[in-house]
Amino acid sequence: MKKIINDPTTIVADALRGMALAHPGLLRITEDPAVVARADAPVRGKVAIVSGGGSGHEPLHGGFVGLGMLDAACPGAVFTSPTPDQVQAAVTQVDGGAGVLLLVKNYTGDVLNFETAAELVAADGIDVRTVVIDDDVAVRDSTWTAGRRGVGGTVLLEKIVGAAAESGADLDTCERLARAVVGNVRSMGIALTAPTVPHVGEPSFTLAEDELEVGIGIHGEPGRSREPMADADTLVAALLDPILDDLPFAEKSRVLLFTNSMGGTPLLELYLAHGIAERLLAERGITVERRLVGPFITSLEMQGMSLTLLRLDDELTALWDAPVHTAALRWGV
Amino acid sequence: MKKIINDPTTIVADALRGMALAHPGLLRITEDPAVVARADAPVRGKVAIVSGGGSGHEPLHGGFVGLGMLDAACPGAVFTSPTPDQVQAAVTQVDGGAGVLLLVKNYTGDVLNFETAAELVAADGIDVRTVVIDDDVAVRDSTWTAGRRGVGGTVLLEKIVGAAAESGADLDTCERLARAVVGNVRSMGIALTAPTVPHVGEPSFTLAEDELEVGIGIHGEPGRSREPMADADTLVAALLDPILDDLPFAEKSRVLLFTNSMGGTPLLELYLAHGIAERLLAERGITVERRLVGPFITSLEMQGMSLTLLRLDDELTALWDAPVHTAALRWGV
Amino acid sequence: MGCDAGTVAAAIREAAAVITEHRDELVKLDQAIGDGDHGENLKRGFGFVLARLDESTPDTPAAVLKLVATTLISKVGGAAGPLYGTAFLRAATAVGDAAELTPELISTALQAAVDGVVARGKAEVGDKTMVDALTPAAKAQGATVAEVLRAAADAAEAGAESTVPLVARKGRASYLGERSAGHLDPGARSSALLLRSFADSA
Amino acid sequence: MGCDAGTVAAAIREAAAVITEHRDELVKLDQAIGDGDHGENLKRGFGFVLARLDESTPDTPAAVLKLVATTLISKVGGAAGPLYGTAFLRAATAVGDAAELTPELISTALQAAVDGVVARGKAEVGDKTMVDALTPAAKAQGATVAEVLRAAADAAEAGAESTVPLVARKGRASYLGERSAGHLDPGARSSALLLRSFADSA
Ligand SMILES: Nc1ncnc2c1ncn2[C@@H]1O[C@H](COP(=O)(O)OP(=O)(O)O)[C@@H](O)[C@H]1O
Ligand SMILES: Nc1ncnc2c1ncn2[C@@H]1O[C@H](COP(=O)(O)OP(=O)(O)O)[C@@H](O)[C@H]1O
Ligand SMILES: [Mg+2]
Ligand SMILES: [Mg+2]
Ligand SMILES: [Mg+2]
Ligand SMILES: [Mg+2]
Repeated sequence: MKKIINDPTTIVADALRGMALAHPGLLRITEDPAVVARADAPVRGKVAIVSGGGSGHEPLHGGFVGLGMLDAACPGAVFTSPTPDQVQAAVTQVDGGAGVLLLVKNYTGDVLNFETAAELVAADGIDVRTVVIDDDVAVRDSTWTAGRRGVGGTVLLEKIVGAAAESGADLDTCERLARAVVGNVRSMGIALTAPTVPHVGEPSFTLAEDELEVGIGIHGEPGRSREPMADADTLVAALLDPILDDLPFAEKSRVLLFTNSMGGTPLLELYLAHGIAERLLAERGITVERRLVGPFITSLEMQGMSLTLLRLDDELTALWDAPVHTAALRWGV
Repeated sequence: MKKIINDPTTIVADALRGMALAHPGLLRITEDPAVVARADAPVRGKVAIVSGGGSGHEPLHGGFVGLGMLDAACPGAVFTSPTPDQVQAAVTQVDGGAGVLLLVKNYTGDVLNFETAAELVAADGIDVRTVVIDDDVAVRDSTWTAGRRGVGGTVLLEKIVGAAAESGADLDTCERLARAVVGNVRSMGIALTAPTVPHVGEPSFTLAEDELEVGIGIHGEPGRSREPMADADTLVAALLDPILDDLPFAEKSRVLLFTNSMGGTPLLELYLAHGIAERLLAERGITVERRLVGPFITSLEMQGMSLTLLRLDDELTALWDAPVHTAALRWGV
Repeated sequence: MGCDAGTVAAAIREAAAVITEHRDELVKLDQAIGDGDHGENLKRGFGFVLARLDESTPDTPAAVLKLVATTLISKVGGAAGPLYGTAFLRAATAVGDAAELTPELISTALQAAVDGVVARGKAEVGDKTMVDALTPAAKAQGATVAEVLRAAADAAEAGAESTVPLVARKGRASYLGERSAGHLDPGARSSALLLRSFADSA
Repeated sequence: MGCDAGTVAAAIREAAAVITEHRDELVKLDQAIGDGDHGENLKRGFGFVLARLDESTPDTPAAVLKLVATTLISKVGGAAGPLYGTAFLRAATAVGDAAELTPELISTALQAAVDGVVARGKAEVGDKTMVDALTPAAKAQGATVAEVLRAAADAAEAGAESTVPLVARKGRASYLGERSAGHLDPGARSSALLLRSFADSA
């Protein structure tokens, strides 16, 4: 393992220190428990949006803290969901009196820890709601399993709900919008290489030069199946088809297309893949109205990509376009 | 080689197609010759800022085209400088009648091709100037060699000169500012892994698990020396010391610190390294007034990082802060 | 010597040592069908437990178990943190304010613990989770504390082994579908390790 | 048969084939001390040259050389594009409007070509560049076109070989400092290949 780190057990704290120094006016970061909060939190009278999850997916979630997006993020250890006391501390720091919405990716650990935290802060008299996102179509869903994972859709969820909260929407509205996003967003990813978790020291799996993992998550979990490597046209179609079939996205659907790098895939390849995805969508008569291209929800240095499709309506589009000022996403301000 | 591509010989054109689709209101992209231009170019009466270089360093340069930065970028083949007819086409597309400034990274190929282009457009009666950036302290400079390379400082140069041009500065002023940036910016980089050039198909060099290349460029050229892998504190100091000694940066210097990922190094490590760099600068009494952290000038999927330090004065700081709207850098608008 | 707070605390210290010793094994198991953090997370959590026990030893078995519970809940994260935390919390509640644990109380505590895990995680036997180790363990009976714990450890080890051929239906391994079969579940393994270490301490 | 436009065009076609054949070798040489694109860039450039020659064969040797020059300049990029482009451009100017190339004109053209490379790139003999192959080649004399070109190819090959021990002072290899020694310069190698193919065509 070759990484620019001092000690695998302090990597998250060390990185948070650098992040705080990098964004002085924007973020206020505490280390124990680890919380990344808006510098101007709590914003009085505003619904507070809080998320979090294991580290190693940067810029998710800390890079999305700021005006028009998250009020706070709770970074867990690498690939490990945060603990309830982190979430409790975050909520306490950013609660502006109008209630708190927790956005949780659907992983057993995340759900259980946020659930515990929600009970604790509710006991303190804070109106707290939880919306769980599970947009990964690679995982076959059933009431008997842990269900789908939360992946790329999380970025869009945080942006849209954050914009609503910033514009003064109440907790009910924020929760409704969050559920609308979750109901209309689908994702799927592939991995060309494995990430190396710092405290493990070895790649999470091994792939031959001509293999890839299809239906990968963002934690170095192996995917659903191992397939022979193929050209970009084939790979993008393999990502897009199950997404389109799932919701389903129909002709004349208006969508946001999010083409995401898992970290190690360079922008050159990502733009190339994005172009193919746009072409395939155009062929199906689906209108791409908004797009996001870049490494926004990653898995350390893993090479690979994911596609996320969100069905838009005027309300969601306007919230997507609303100003945002975070470390990783910024416009209109 | 595992990449999300269709054909190594069309990768740049394919990626440009995706880039155009991803940023419809912002960019206007032609394929033959390949030019990425501002959608609203030419801006009448404004000095046009044009840069370019080999592809594989994304978001540099195409990601920096837009309001307050570049008017056009010329993407060459991967790691290959663009051709004079690309530059000529770019200049013709964006010339707003107030002259054109070419920003060129100091590589023999880039310098020769831009030089040829400058001759051609000057013959068309356009007032064209060229400023060459050579900020890489890893290369020992001398009049007998090709001199230093242009690396991370290029991003800062494009931002600052672009802001000046946007604010209405004339060609002389833009050229003077460009030379001021070049005179006050220094960089150095390391590589933990090698990039794989698509048309080569194999990594540009091989490093053992416990080795790194110090003084690396952005083209997969081997660095000045191969050293044993070390912890982040050691690596960051090894990058910073030669930069500080070179200019030199003195106590009470006000600086912009740019912590850059070479592509494959994740943000978690990058923030960690940034924190160390800020601490080391604070220890020397140097004031970090502005910072930029992220993968902004990369070498495909290469793991590694670079540090860039720019000595600031009030004029440069104000230009850095000025609004910018490009695919990769955006604020104030 | 009875099973008082000091004895329980000593057993917990021993369990922490066992977890540390098996950290890499648990990481490897979790890497195969999960995300590779189970060993590291538990090691970190039990490290904090040790630190808190060093500060002060609580004066009832229930208080020791509660200290373990709150520490695991607040420091571990992941699925195992709240699940093991809940298990210890329910066990603490089950033993009440008894000064010493009897064989019966141990049995009751084990059943309460597994009920807590099931309540939180909604897993059933056969889902390839720690529940496969804990459920048979909770049925353990015996005339002495040591006997109950030995029976529980034996049952947990067998239960853990039984996860190997299973296709996971809960937790991160479930994403693998059929590919999860043929692997030992890391949480079932850590449950068996914990119970064996308790048995060895008794 | 004299060395008219058709002959020169045929020689250029042959050179394009040789470059394509040696593409991987040139890539490997450039990878060792540069950025690995030299073979690919030249191959791409000569590919465009072939396409243009297919459209129409210019009617003087100078016009053929000028077509090669402008194509390389506008299509190759990198250091080699403008350098080889300049070389062919100067050679074209040097041979004027001659309908056939004489041995003397070939010598003059070679010298003009290397002067052009030096004027653009500012490299001297010993800097470990194509100049080390081209400079001795330009001194070639002979009674026939074939003789001149054979002498030039021999000299270029020797000149290219001489780059192996050198420490680069120009081009991308110069960034390597001492580490550039022990490698054949890719541009010197491609120069030798081009001249050998011209000699073989004559
Ligand atoms: N719903 C559940 N019920 C019971 N145990 C579970 C459940 N989900 C996961 N587990 C257990 O947790 C273990 C994984 O723990 P750990 O690796 O710490 O968490 P994570 O999956 O969040 O990384 C699994 O091996 C399994 O035994
Ligand atoms: N200043 C120079 N003068 C003459 N030849 C040079 C000069 N710089 C580089 N070269 C030649 O160019 C070759 C590299 O060409 P190429 O790989 O196409 O360009 P780049 O270095 O831009 O990738 C070198 O091997 C060398 O022979
Ligand atoms: Mg985990
Ligand atoms: Mg090159
Ligand atoms: Mg795990
Ligand atoms: Mg080269």
